[in-house]
Amino acid sequence: MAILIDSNSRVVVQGITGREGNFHSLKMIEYGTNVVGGVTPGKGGEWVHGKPVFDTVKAAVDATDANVSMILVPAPFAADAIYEAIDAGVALIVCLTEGIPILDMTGVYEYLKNSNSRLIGPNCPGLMTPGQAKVGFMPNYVGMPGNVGVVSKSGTLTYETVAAMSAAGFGQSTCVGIGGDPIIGTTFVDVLEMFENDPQTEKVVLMGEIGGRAEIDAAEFIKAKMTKPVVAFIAGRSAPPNTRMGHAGAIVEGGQGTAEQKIDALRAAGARIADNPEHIPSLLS
Amino acid sequence: MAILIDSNSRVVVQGITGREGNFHSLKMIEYGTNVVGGVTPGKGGEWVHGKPVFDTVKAAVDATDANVSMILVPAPFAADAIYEAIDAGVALIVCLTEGIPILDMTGVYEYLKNSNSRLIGPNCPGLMTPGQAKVGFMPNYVGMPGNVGVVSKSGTLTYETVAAMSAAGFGQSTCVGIGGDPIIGTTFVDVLEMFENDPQTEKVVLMGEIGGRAEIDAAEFIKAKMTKPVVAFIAGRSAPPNTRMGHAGAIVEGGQGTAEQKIDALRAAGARIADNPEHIPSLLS
Amino acid sequence: MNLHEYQTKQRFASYGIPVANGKVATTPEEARDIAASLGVPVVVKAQVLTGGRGKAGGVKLAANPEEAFEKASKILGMSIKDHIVHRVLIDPASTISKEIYLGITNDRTVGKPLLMASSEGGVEIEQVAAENPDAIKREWINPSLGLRDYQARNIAEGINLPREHWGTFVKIAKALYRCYIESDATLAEINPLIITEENVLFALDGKMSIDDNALYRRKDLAEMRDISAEPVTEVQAREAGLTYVKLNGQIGCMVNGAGLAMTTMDMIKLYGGEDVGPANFLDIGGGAQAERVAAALRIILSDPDVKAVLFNIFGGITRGDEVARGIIQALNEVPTTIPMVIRLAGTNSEEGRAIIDGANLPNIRSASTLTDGAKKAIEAARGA
Amino acid sequence: MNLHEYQTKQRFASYGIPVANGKVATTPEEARDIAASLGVPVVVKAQVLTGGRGKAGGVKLAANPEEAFEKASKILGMSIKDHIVHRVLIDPASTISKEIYLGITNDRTVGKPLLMASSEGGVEIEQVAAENPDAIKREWINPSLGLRDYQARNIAEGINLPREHWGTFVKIAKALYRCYIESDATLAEINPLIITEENVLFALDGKMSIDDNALYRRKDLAEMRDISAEPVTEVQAREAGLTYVKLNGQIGCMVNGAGLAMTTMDMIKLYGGEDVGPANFLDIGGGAQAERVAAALRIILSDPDVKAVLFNIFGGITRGDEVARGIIQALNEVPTTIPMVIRLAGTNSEEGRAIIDGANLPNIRSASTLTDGAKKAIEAARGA
Repeated sequence: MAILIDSNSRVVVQGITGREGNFHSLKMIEYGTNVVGGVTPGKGGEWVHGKPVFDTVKAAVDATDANVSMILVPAPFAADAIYEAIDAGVALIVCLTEGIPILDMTGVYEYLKNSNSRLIGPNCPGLMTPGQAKVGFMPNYVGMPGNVGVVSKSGTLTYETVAAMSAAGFGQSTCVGIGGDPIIGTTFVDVLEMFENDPQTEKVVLMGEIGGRAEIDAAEFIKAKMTKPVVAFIAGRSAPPNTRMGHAGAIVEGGQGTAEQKIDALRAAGARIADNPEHIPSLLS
Repeated sequence: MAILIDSNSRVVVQGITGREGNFHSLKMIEYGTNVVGGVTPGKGGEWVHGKPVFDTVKAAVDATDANVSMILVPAPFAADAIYEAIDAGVALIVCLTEGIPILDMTGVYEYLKNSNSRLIGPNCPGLMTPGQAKVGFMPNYVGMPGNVGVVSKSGTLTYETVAAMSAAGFGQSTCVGIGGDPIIGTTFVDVLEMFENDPQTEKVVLMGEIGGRAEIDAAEFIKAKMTKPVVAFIAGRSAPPNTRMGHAGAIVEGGQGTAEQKIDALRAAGARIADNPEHIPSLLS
Repeated sequence: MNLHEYQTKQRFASYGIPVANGKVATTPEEARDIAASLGVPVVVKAQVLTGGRGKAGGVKLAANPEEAFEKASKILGMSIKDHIVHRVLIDPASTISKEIYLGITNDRTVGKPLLMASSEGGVEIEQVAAENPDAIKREWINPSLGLRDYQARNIAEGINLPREHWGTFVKIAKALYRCYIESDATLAEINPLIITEENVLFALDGKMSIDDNALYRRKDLAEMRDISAEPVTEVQAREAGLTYVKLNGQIGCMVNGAGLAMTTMDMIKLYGGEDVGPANFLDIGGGAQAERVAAALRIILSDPDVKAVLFNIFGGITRGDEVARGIIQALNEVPTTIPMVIRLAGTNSEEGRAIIDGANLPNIRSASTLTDGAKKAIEAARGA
Repeated sequence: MNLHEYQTKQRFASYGIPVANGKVATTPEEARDIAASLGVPVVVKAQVLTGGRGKAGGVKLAANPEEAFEKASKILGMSIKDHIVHRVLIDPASTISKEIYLGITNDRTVGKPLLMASSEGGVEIEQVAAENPDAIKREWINPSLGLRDYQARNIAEGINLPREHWGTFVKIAKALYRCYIESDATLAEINPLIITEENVLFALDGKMSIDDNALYRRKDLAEMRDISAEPVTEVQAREAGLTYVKLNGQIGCMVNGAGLAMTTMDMIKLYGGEDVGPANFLDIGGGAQAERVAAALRIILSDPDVKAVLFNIFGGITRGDEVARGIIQALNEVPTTIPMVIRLAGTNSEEGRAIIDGANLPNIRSASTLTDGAKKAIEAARGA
């Protein structure tokens, strides 16, 4: 068991013929991920790393039964790519693209809610179930199979932490980078709930950062629903106070966006707090 | 028991200060319907038939706990009125207004699907649970409490049939006019399912007409799910063949829009077919 | 409201859909001049608001301006399914290597616009749809997202359109959708969308229907209505806020509500047999007031075939007393000896019956029920 | 990207939101001329892309043109939270009977734009929100429907706006929303929206922030960027595709990813104590290529406070070999004796380390982990 992806996942890559799409598809294949094909409109019929390229996600799904799509297309086309994957019935959509306008994601978010698809990201590093499958950018070597679930807003901080965990002998069930954009498809709470329900996962590591109130929501969920131990790290304690324009953002957040507030809320919810992500392994013992 | 409305329904009237809104609110009150107030923007604070008028549906719901809204505002404002009722959390919205552009209803339909409200109509006569409550235009005297559920696309044809039923001693559990517009909130199938699940309802009368494929869907539902006897009448057997523009409409309907096709489908589903709506009582025996 | 082919294609062109650069003629001379200015063989096409003009001889090739004159002379003034041809469109003739169907309409089952296409375009598309539904590719359009590129690509792939045409096809499909939405259309159809022998994609014929309920906010479209192409009575009815369709029987019907109006016709047919039938469909609509009722009666009585009139009014939002006042007003304005059967029920029907009785009008019988009304009207029509 | 008050109000005005008819001055003389042409007492307002200008003395009343000259002389050139005032807005002075707050931003929790208003507008609105959240009325806006009239009416009712102003308020709120959406804004705020003593409703001050990711499709807004109002290094960073924020410490940081960049700063702070801290936040972004790394290094080294540089690169989409090539390219172009600590991990990090080692650069130490890197950088900064 694991969450979201495993060795049965059949992955199609939207944007496989692009520079990054090509490179990271290869890394995923090397990792053992079952990449079944790619999509680039106008390039149907070509092959990349021995995998067929299709013009449309629908054609790719019809031909390969893909149930996961990784999206790595330029930001102006990313929303369309997500809609296409949703309409093609792809169950799990992992959008790595960064720089998607918020307005585009507002529409995607609404559409997604009324669909049967789950979106991870955008602007995320993807996810990895060590030893089984990887979808996204995580360096192949960092993970190790085990029973700690990892969820993080930040990409590189995830790699950092996961590498430190593996080095210390704490393997992972699944590592999920949810992305740090203002509007994302899957939140901390969603992933915490999946880990709580996943028999393989015994403990959970959560990495958040300043801004927004997702970590506050996570703390509330941990307090109310989690039985598994949680270790948390919040990045940005040394960041200077935000000099933001206007008041609307502060009103929405209700003054809950600083690292201290988030750390306090998580600690009050029973999570162990790490000062340094490399100390997380010792807090897992 | 009954469906949709009963003596506990708390009804607010959007458009209560208009000519028709005023007149039919009075008829509803005379019938015994619990009309708790009305809404007309800019007229909050006025009173109509002893009921308070509010500026917004939200204010009306806050003050009166209304759970049903009847909408009788001019067509250009009707979609907004429906959205307002949905957002105010009104569980049952009955839109009587006719002439709403299809494009407006396309948006409403989408929004409604993702809400907790049910819409009856638009362009419908409303509904009546005899002896308990009436929301809409049905003449007060036509109904009689009983155990036949009535559902109809057409307003006046419903009155005709219900009056004939009452005269023959067949009372009704609830009479629902779903409206004949291309896009409506509640279909034959929705209402048939409610009647099937309603302990008070023992038999069902369905009145359809030519065009669209709602009666075909109803026939399929009756065949697959209904245990209660159904008597049906389809209006338009004498109508000349439709001289429609283009082919798109015919392709969508798949050639299932004529009275004969609907009658055949309903008969094949086990419904008794009336040639004349005034013969329905005899088919209920 | 339906648009003519030439109006549709002008509108399509304004959205960037490629169409032929033809022009409309109302006389054979104009047709000749247009053909001369185009300088190529042309097609002379009757502009009528009904289908089947090709089979009726309303579309003809002309190799030169003189032939265009001749063909236009024959087509102008022609009657196609009771529609008189007042205009012809003179389009350059095209070579056709492939005919595609592309249309958008509202799918009432799912409440969304539906884009449909088939590689087998042309007049037999309905037969294709009935016999081989899979040959029609469909994409439902979420109104808040509009038609997305990938949906148009899905269709292009589904109908096996050669890939070189995908770019143009996506543009045409998106333009058609924008045109559909921004026109409050209920139908926007390109049939056929052709690939010429020169391998160019364009709209050879187009049809649009506009939602009458939205014309209040689409003034430019409302002004395109061609009332010369419609029967006079239907124009009058619409202007009075009524729905009227002329039929071939003898009993004029005035009913409130489309369902009851059809049922009333059905009852006349059911009890009338071969010799007597309904003369019209007429729905006076909800909440009809006296003036509208009077206008409706004038329209019914303008039909010389009418031998009797049946009023079947079951008041809901419509009030019986107002209908009664309308009848009296109309009979005062249009004296007639034609017998009338009046059946009033529902809201304010007692007041209405009192008004009718108090007016002491000749030739009026009252009826108690729908069946009673239909039977009395049939008797009256036969007796007349 | 933030807009100045005067830019915001111009844009508001183009959407029909009532604003004062002031003008912008860049010199005291211009300020005097504008005041003279307005012919009424004016307010001289510093145009800076930060809050708190009122408390800093950046907003002054002037009864006549000469006073406008004087006040503008004082305000122009002023530094407000490190922002130099290059422009002042000269607006007619208003009498205020009521201050309302009206703002739209994105609510990330529900993924929708949120319209907020309070009858207690002005600079203390955040305190109002914290102490009395119910005083803020909220309406979430469905993006496919836009802001509906009834939502604006709900707000007007909620803040007890006198009914005579409802019509104008609904128009202003809807215009603000259209402006927000059509600008790809992340913030559009009127604070205060005032009712004058003459009982007129208008926007006294306005703020807008634009989504940087959407500027590619909002060219008109992108051109409104005032680079004179921003620190030079931040402008350079943005042009190179980097995010850079200057801080007050001694260790320049170059990190990929915002979360790891903050964490690296946190570690420097954690282990550095009082005397050594991070000199900047710098995220080289995902997939950073050699040129971008070189630009980042130049920006870091342009800060005279920097005593050491810490590279912390954990490759994912970013590839270690490209970062290494970027470092070498930059050091060739910008020779420096400042010590560097380089920590490379992740994608292509072995290749990257080989490139660095092969270049035999002086003053470079490598680090194995985040903690190791932070500690070595602190030592290096102290040693320098």
